[in-house]
Amino acid sequence: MDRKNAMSLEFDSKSENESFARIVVAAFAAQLNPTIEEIADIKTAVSEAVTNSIIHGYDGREGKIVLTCAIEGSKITVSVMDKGRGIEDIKQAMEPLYTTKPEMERSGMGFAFMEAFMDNLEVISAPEEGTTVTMTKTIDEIKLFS
Amino acid sequence: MDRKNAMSLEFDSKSENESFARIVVAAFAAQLNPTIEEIADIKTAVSEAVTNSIIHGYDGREGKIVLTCAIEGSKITVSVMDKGRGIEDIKQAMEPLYTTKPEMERSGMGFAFMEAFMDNLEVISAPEEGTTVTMTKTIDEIKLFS
Amino acid sequence: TGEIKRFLRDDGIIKVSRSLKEIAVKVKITREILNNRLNREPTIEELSIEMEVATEDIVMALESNTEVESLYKTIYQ
Ligand SMILES: Nc1ncnc2c1ncn2[C@@H]1O[C@H](COP(=O)(O)OP(=O)(O)O)[C@@H](O)[C@H]1O
Ligand SMILES: Nc1ncnc2c1ncn2[C@@H]1O[C@H](COP(=O)(O)OP(=O)(O)O)[C@@H](O)[C@H]1O
Ligand SMILES: [Mg+2]
Ligand SMILES: [Mg+2]
Repeated sequence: MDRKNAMSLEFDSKSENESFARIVVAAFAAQLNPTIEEIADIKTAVSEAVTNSIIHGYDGREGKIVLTCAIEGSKITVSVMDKGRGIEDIKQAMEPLYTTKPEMERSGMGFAFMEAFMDNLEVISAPEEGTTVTMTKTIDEIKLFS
Repeated sequence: MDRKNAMSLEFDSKSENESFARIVVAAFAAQLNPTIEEIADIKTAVSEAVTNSIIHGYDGREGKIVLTCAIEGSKITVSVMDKGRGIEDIKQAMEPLYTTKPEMERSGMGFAFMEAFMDNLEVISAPEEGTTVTMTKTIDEIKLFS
Repeated sequence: TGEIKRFLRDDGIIKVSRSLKEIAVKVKITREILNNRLNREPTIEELSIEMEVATEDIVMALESNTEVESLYKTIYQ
């Protein structure tokens, strides 16, 4: 397949947009004819990234989040960007169970989930500048021929 | 309700993105708790606008389409923008049955559908600059109290 | 990786959604039931509560339904 497609979505940092962002990614990924499980994986990873931008990046304040998706062949690249507070020590932040908001549910497992559900995860961040999380996943094509 | 929310989506002028744009708008509008019929109305109007940008605006060539949605109270405003060939005579283009591509299905009824399914329709266009179609619809709230 | 996923699913944190076609059929039926009960069109939230399916899955199912229907039309008209 030499399919190519791209989209970019900007939305307000509001908790009701977490579900919205999930559907947008699922609807875009649908072109790759994924299984329900593959869609669930991508949606989970996107939820974690968007929630992080809302609760850590902007800490409940107003701000814009940019979600981009690109399809190349059978690979989808999803990135979530905020211009929020940023992360000081990325390596530490990505450690399972590490969290700066221990009062929340599922604490400290967001990055671990993104890594588990996607093939690749990259985090770029700088304090007071913001954070960009980029994830890729290749959708299994064998099912097309089986 | 004093709800407020906004999004902006940019995507490639490709026919497979028509269905994608429909889902995005439906997912965003879902916050207003519409009926399935109201969702179907909005999706039909968006389909017509996006199809116009793809087949008339860019005439099958590559280009970017920008879809924006804004919610204010119980009103949703949807706009579809392209930087394609534009429209010379907007009044004439909006007349039912008028089409410059008579070989296509449902010819000349796109703008008529947008007007029928939404509360308000505004078209801004200039030759060689592009076209922006803005539509609004208020989602019935009476149902919430019955 | 496989293990963490399995753990989450077994735990019910991640529910694997039903097929969209299945939801689409259920929407059709539930819409009629609620229409009769309420004497008006149900809202998407009312459908979601009645069906115990997330509104986002209903939104996706509605689109898959139109695709099925339009495909049906092209083939059989
Ligand atoms: N977008 C972001 N902006 C600022 N800080 C972030 C962002 N995403 C993650 N972090 C930091 O990384 C930590 C770990 O994130 P995560 O693994 O998702 O766990 P949790 O969200 O449960 O704290 C967070 O507690 C936070 O300090
Ligand atoms: N985005 C656009 N860019 C350029 N021309 C457009 C655009 N949208 C509509 N038009 C013009 O307006 C006409 C009427 O549009 P419409 O009512 O949707 O009917 P149809 O698409 O069937 O031709 C089109 O035939 C075309 O000439
Ligand atoms: Mg997190
Ligand atoms: Mg048209």
